[in-house]
Amino acid sequence: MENTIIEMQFAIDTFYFLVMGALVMWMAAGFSMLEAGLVRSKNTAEILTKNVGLFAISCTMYMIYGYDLMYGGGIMLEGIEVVAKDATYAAPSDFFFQVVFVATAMSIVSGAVAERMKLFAFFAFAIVFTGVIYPMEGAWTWNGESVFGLFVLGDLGFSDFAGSGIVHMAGAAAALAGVLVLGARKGKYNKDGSSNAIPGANMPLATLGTFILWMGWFGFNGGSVLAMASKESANAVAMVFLNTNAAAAGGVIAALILVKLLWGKADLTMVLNGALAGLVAITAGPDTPTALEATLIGAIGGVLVVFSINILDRVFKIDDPVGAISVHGVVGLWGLLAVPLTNPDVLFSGQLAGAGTIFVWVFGTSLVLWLALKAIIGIRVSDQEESEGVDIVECGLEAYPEFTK
Amino acid sequence: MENTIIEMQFAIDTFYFLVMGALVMWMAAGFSMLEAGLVRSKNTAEILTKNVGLFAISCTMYMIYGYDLMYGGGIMLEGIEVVAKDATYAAPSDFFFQVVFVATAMSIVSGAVAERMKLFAFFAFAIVFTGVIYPMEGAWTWNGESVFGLFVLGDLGFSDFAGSGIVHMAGAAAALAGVLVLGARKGKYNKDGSSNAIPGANMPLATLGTFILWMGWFGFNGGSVLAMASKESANAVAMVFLNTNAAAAGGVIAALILVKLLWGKADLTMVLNGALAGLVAITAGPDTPTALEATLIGAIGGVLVVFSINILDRVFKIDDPVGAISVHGVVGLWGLLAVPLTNPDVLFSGQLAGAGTIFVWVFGTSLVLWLALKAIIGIRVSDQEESEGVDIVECGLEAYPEFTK
Amino acid sequence: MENTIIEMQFAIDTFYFLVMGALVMWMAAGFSMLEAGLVRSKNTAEILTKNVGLFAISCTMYMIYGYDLMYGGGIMLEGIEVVAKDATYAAPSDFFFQVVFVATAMSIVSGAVAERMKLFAFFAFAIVFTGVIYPMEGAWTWNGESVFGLFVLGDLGFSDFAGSGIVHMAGAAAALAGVLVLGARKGKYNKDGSSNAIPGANMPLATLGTFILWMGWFGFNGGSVLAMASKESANAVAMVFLNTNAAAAGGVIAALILVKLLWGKADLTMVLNGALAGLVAITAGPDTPTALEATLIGAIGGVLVVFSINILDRVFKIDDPVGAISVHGVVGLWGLLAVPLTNPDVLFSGQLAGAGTIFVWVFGTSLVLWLALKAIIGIRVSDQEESEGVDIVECGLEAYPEFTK
Amino acid sequence: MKMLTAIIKPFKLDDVRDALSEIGISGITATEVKGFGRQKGHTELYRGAEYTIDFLPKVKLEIAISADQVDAVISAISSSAKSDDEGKIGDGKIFVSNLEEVVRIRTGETGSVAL
Amino acid sequence: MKMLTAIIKPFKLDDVRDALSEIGISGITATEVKGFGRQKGHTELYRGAEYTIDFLPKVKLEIAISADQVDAVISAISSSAKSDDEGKIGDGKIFVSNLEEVVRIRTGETGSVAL
Amino acid sequence: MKMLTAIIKPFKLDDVRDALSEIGISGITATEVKGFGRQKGHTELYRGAEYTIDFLPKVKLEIAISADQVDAVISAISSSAKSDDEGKIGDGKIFVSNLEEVVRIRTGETGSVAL
Ligand SMILES: Nc1ncnc2c1ncn2[C@@H]1O[C@H](COP(=O)(O)OP(=O)(O)O)[C@@H](O)[C@H]1O
Ligand SMILES: Nc1ncnc2c1ncn2[C@@H]1O[C@H](COP(=O)(O)OP(=O)(O)O)[C@@H](O)[C@H]1O
Ligand SMILES: Nc1ncnc2c1ncn2[C@@H]1O[C@H](COP(=O)(O)OP(=O)(O)O)[C@@H](O)[C@H]1O
Repeated sequence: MENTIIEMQFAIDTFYFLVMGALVMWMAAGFSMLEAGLVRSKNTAEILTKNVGLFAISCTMYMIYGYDLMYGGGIMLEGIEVVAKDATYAAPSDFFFQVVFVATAMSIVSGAVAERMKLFAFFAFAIVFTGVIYPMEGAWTWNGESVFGLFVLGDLGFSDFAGSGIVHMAGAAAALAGVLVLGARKGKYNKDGSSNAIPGANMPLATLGTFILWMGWFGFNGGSVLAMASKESANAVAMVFLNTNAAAAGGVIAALILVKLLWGKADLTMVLNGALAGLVAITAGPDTPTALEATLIGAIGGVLVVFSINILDRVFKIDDPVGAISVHGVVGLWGLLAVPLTNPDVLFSGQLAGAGTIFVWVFGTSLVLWLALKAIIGIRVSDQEESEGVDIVECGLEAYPEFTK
Repeated sequence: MENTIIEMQFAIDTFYFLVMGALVMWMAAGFSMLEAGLVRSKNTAEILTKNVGLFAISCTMYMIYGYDLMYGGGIMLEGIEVVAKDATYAAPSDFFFQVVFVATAMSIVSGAVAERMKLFAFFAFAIVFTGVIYPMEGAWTWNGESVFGLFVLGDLGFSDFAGSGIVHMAGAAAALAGVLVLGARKGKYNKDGSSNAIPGANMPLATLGTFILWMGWFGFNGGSVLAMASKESANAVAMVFLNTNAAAAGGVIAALILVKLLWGKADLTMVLNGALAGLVAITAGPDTPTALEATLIGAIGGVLVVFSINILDRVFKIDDPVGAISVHGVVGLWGLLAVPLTNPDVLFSGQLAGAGTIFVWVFGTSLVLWLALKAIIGIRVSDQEESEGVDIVECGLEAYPEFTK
Repeated sequence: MENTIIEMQFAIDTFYFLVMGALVMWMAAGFSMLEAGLVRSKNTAEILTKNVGLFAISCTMYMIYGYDLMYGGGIMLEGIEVVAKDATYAAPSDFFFQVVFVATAMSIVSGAVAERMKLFAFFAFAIVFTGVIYPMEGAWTWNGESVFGLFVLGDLGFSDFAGSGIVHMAGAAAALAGVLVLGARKGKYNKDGSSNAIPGANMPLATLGTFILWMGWFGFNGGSVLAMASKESANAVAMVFLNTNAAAAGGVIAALILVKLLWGKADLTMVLNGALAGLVAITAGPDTPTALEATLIGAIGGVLVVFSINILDRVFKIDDPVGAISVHGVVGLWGLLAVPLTNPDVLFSGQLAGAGTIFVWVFGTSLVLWLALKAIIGIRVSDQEESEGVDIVECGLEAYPEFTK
Repeated sequence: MKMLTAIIKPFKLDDVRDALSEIGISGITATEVKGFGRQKGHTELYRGAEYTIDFLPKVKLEIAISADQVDAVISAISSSAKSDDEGKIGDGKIFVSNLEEVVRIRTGETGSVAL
Repeated sequence: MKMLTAIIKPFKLDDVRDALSEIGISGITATEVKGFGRQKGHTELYRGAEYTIDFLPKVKLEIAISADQVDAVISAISSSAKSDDEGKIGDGKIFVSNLEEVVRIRTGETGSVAL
Repeated sequence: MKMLTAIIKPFKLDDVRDALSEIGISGITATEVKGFGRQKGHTELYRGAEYTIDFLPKVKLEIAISADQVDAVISAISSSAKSDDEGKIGDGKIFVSNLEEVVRIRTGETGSVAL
C-alpha cells in the first residue's frame, strides 16, 4: 500500500508537470500572435513561419543535444531515465517541461529581429542557441554546475526561480546582439536621428498573444515548483499562481496609468507590454512575495518597460519592433534584482553575478554567431525585399492575400 | 502515512483548483476576442484595452478589498490562510479561483457599453464593482451571509452552483444600468424608432472568443464543485463537465434551428450567442441534470437568447452591441429558475428571491454609480469622437492601422 | 484508508481524463481557425458556422445514440455507469473524453468540402456520421467488437493507440467521398486540366489553428493512455506527451526543408501541414517510439503530406481546400503502418486489415450518404452563390463586413 | 455627360446616398480612400511614440450623370455631406469632369440611356 | 488618348485581364470598389436583424489607351465581363473620358509611347 | 483646372507627399490599387502550387490643381517617386485630364479657390 501511495505521488507530480508543460508550449502560440500583430502585414507570414519553425528546431535540438548538455542524460535522450532516477516524476515529463522553456527563450529573439532578417539565418542561429548557448547557461544555473570551473552561481547566493534571467534575459541578450549586428529597419530612423513609429497591423492578434502568454505563464512559473504532491508544494504552486497573476495585473495598471499621464491616451501596445513586464518581473521569485508585493514588483516592471522601450528606441536607436529587449531583458534584470527584497536566502551580489554571467555569455556567444552568420550567409534581406515585405521573398505568400495593401 | 494521504488529497484539490482557475482566467481572452469581433474596427483597440484593463483591475481590487468583503481573510489577503484553514486546498488557490470569477462578471459589462463609453469612466466603475458591489452579493450567496441582516438566501432554498445569477446575471444587471444611463450608439435607432444593424467587424475573432469561453467554462463550472479528491467529488466534476458541454451544444442547435426557421439563414452571431446561452443556462445547476436534461436546459437558453436580443433591441431600444444583457441576464435568470426542475433541494421561491436580491442590489448600486460618474467625469465620448471611433480618442491608435476603413 | 487510496486513484484518473478531454475539445477551435484561415474571406462565416454547428451536433448525436452503439450504456446515456463500472475513472469523464474525438473526426470533413457545400446538407451528413458511421467502426476497434461477425481486428494484430486510423483516416475517408460527389470548386481547374492556387485569406488564423491543434493533441494522445494514477501509466503519459511534441516538430522541420529545396521558399501553409502531419503520424503509436523515432515518424509524415497534397491536387484533381485528405488520410495510414516499426505486438498485416476495414466502411457508407443527400436535398450551392461566396446565401452575413473585397 | 467625383466623410455615406436617391440618381461607385487636405490629421501613439496621421479616411463617390443633372446633384451632395449647418473643415469636395461615352456592358447600350 | 474606366464584377477580373492582354493592352490599374445601381442588393442578417446591402463589391479598372484602341477595348471588356450570353443586371459599365497627357515616371516619356 | 492621377509604388508615398507639400500642394486623395503593367509580377506559392501575381500593390494619388501648376507637380512627383536615379520598371505613371469644376462642400466655393 505504501508503494501505491508513492506511485500516486509520482502520478500527481508527473501529471502536474505535463499540464504545466502544455501551458508553456501554448506560449509559443502567444509569441506568434503577439509578434504577428505587431509587425506590418507584409512581414506577417514570415514571422509566423519563423515562430513555428523555431519551436520545432528548439524541440529537436534540445532533444538531440541541449538537454544532455544542461542536465546530462545522453545525446538524443538515450539515457534520460538516469537524469530523473530519483525524481518524483516521470523522466519524459521533465524533458517535456524543460524543452518548452528553450523555445520560449528563442521566441524572444524572433520578435526583435522581425521585418528584416533572413529566415534561414535565423534558423541557423536557433540551432546553435537552443543546442548549445542556452543549455550551457542553464547548466550553470538550474543544474548548479560551475561556470568554466571558476565559480558556482548558487554558492554566490544567486536564485532565479523560473527564469527571469535564465530564460527571459538570456533571450533578450541574444536578441540585442542580433539587432546590433542587423541594424534598424529601413525607414525607422530619419536622417536627423529621430525615430518613426511603425505601427503593427493587427491589435486583436497582439492582445490575443498577450492573453495566451499570460495563461501560459501559470505553467511557466507554476511548474517551476517542480512538485505538487505534498501540502508544502501545493501551497507553493498556489502562491506562485496567485502572484504570477497579481504581478501581471500590476504591470497592466502601472503601464496604463503611466501612459495616460504621459500622453493622455491608453496606448494599448504599452498596456500589453505592461502585462508581459509584470510577468517577466515576477518570474525570478514568484514564491516568496505576498500578493501585494507581487503586484508592486509587476507594477515596477510595467513602469520600467514604458521608459525602456522609449529610451532604447530613441536614445540608443535600437530598433526592436516588438519591444522584446525591454520586456524580457530590462525587466528580466529587474526581476532578478527584486528577489532579495522578499527572499532572504538570495543576495543582491549573487543576483548581479548571475545576471552578469548570463548576459556576458549569451550576448558574447550570440554576437560572435550573428557576425559569423552575417559573414557566411548574410543575415539581412535586400533593401528591395525589405520594402516589398519579407513574406514574398522568404515564404512566397502573403498573410492576407485578399486585402489591399 | 495517513498524513501523506491527507497531503495528497490536499495536493489534488489544490491542483484541480488551479487548473480550473487557469481555465476561467482564459475566459478573459474569450470575452476580449468575442467583443473585439462584434464591434466595428474603429472601436476595436479600445475594447481590447478595456478588457485587459478590467481584468487587471478586477484582480487587484479583489485582492485589496473584495475577497475580504466576500469571504473574510483581511485586506490585501493578509489573513488569507484563515479563510481556508479547514479547506482541502491551499488558500491561495481559492483566491486564484475566486478572483477570475470577478473578472468574468466585469467582462460582461464591457461588451454592452461598447463603442461609446469613456474608457476611464468604465475603469472607475470597475474599481467599485469588483471591490464592493460584486463581493457584497457574493457574500450573501456563496458565503451564506444574511442580506443586511434581513434574510439568508440559502435558508430560502436558493442555490446557484457556479453563478448563473451571482456572476452572469449580476454582470448583466450592471450592464443594463450602464446602457440605460449611457443611451444607444449614434445611428443605432432611426427617427421612426426602427433599429439598424451595426455589424461587427471580425467574425473569426467572435467565433474564437466563443470557443475560448466554451473551454474556459469547464473551469468555471467544473471548478465550482470545489473538490476533486474523492470518488463523489470526482463523479460530480465529471458530470459537470459533461453537462456543461451538453448544454452549450443544445444552445447551438436550438439557436441554429430557430434562426433558420425565422430568417432562412444560419446567422452565425446568433449561433454563437446560442452556445453562450447554453453555457449560462446550465451554470446555476450543472450537477443534477442528466445529459439530456442539460441539453434541453441549454436549448431553451438558446431559444430565449434569440428572442431576447430582438426584443431588447427593437421593442425596448436597449442598445447592447454584443447581446450581453440577453445572454447573461435573461438566460442567467432562466438558469436559476431551471435548477428546481432537476434539483429537489432547491425551491422556485428561493431562486426568485435570490434573483430578485441580486438584481435589485446590483442594478440599484450600479445605476447610482453610473449616474454619479456621468455627473462627475462624464461617461460618454463626444458625438464626433463616436463617429471617428473611440480608438483614436481613447487609445490613440487603430486596431488595424493598415486597412482602409 | 485503503478505500481513500482507491478513491484518490479514481480522482486522479478522472481529473486527468477531464483535463485531456478539455484539451481535445479545444481542438474544435483549432480546426475552426485553421479552416477559417485557409478559405477565402467570402466563405469564412459559413465555415465558422459549420464548425460550431458540427461540434454541437457531434456532442448531441453521440450522447443520444453514438456512445451506446460504440460502447453500450444505453440511449441518451441512461445506463452510462454500467459501461465504466470497473473503470478507474468517473463514467461521465469517459463520455466527455470520447465525445470530443467524434467531433474531431467530423471537423476533418468540414475543411475538405469547404467553399461550395450547402450548410444543412453538411449538417445532415454530420448527424449520421457521428451517430452511426463513426461509432460502428469505433466499436470494432476500440471496443473490440467483431466486424459484422466476421473477424475481430484486435486478434489480427491491429492497434491504433489514439486514432490515426479510427479518427483521422476515418474523417478523411468521409471527406474524400464528399469531395468526389461534390466536385471541385469553380475556377479550381482550367480547361486544360491544370490547377489554380486559391489562397486562403488569413494566415495568422491558420497558424493559430495549428498551434491550438498542437496543444489539443496532447490531450488527444495523452488521454488515450486512459489512466494516470500509477507509475507505469504516468510514465506512459509522459512519454506520449514527449513523442507527440517531437513528431510535430519533426513534421515541421521535414516540410520546411522539403519546400525550401523544392521551391526555394518556406511556404507557411506547407509548414503548418507538416506540423499536423507529424501529429497525425504519431497518433497510432505515441507510446512505443523513442524521442528520435517519434521525430522521424513525424518527419516522414511531413514529407508525405507535401507530396500528397500536390499529387491529389494536380494528378487526381481532388479539390481539398485545406489539405485534410492528405494530412489526415494519407498520413493517418502512414501512422498506422509505422506502429509495427516500434511496437512488436502489432503486425503490419493487422494494420492493413484495420486500415482497410475502416476505409471501406467509412468511405462506402459516406459515399452512399452523400449521394443520397445529393439526390434528396442537393449538396452544392448554385454557381452564382459560389461566386458570391457561401457566407451570404448560407449565413446571411459576412465575416469581415467592413473590408473591401 | 459628366462625371462627378465627390470626396466625403465616411459616416456621411448613407445620408448622401439617400439624398441622391431622392433626386433619382440610380448609379454610384464608391471607393474607400485616404484624404490629405486642410483638415488637420490627428496624432496617434504607438508604443509611446507619437506620430501624425495626415491621410484621413474618406469615401470617394463617382457618379456619371447627364449634363443637365449636374447642378441638382451638386446641391444634393453639398447639403447632405456637411457635418453640420456651417460645415466643418474636411467635409470634402466635388470634382466635375467631362464624360465622353458610357457603355452598359450587359446590353451594349451607350450614352445617357446607359447611365 | 483616352481613359477607359470599367466597373465589373469581381470574379470576372481574370477573364477581362486575359481578354485585354490578347488585344495587346499592357497596362491596367484595378481598384476594389462598391457599386450601387440597378442590381438589387441582397439582404443580410445580423443578430436577427435583417438589413439591405445596397453597395455591392465591384472592381474598377482604369485603362489608358490611345484613341484608336477605344472600340477594340470596349468590345473586349464587354464580351469578357458579361456573366452569361445575355448578360445580367450588374455586369457593369464602361466610361470613356479624354486623357490629355501621360508621363512615365521612370523615363519621363510622355504621350502614347508612355502608355 | 486639371486633375492629375499618379500611380506610384506604395513605399514612395511619404516621399511624394513631402515633395508635393514643398511646392505648396495642399490636397491629395490617395487610393490603394493594384497595378498591371510592364513590371513583371512575382511568383507566389500556396500549398506547393506556384502562381503568378500580375497585379502588384500600388498607390493612386489624385490631385486637383490649376492648369499652371501642372509642370511643377509632374516634376515633383517624377523626381520623388523614382526608386533610384535611373528609375525602375513599375515606378508608375502620371495621367493628366481636364477638370471642369470643383466645389468645396463646406463653403460652396467653386473654381481654383476651392482647391
Ligand atoms: N486638390 C485636391 N486634389 C484632390 N483631392 C483633394 C484636394 N483637396 C482636397 N482633396 C480631398 O478632399 C478632402 C477634404 O479636403 P480638406 O482640404 O481637408 O477640407 P475641405 O473639404 O473643407 O476643403 C481631402 O481629405 C482630400 O481627400
Ligand atoms: N451612373 C453611374 N455612375 C457611376 N457608377 C455607376 C453608375 N451606374 C452604375 N454604376 C456602377 O456600375 C455598376 C453596375 O450597374 P447596375 O446599374 O447595377 O447594372 P448594369 O451594369 O446592368 O447597368 C454599379 O454597381 C455601379 O458601381
Ligand atoms: N495603360 C495604363 N492604364 C492604366 N494604368 C496603367 C497603364 N500602364 C501602367 N499603368 C499603371 O502603372 C503601373 C506601372 O506601370 P508599369 O508598366 O509596370 O511600369 P512603368 O511605370 O515603368 O511603365 C502599373 O502597375 C499600372 O498600375
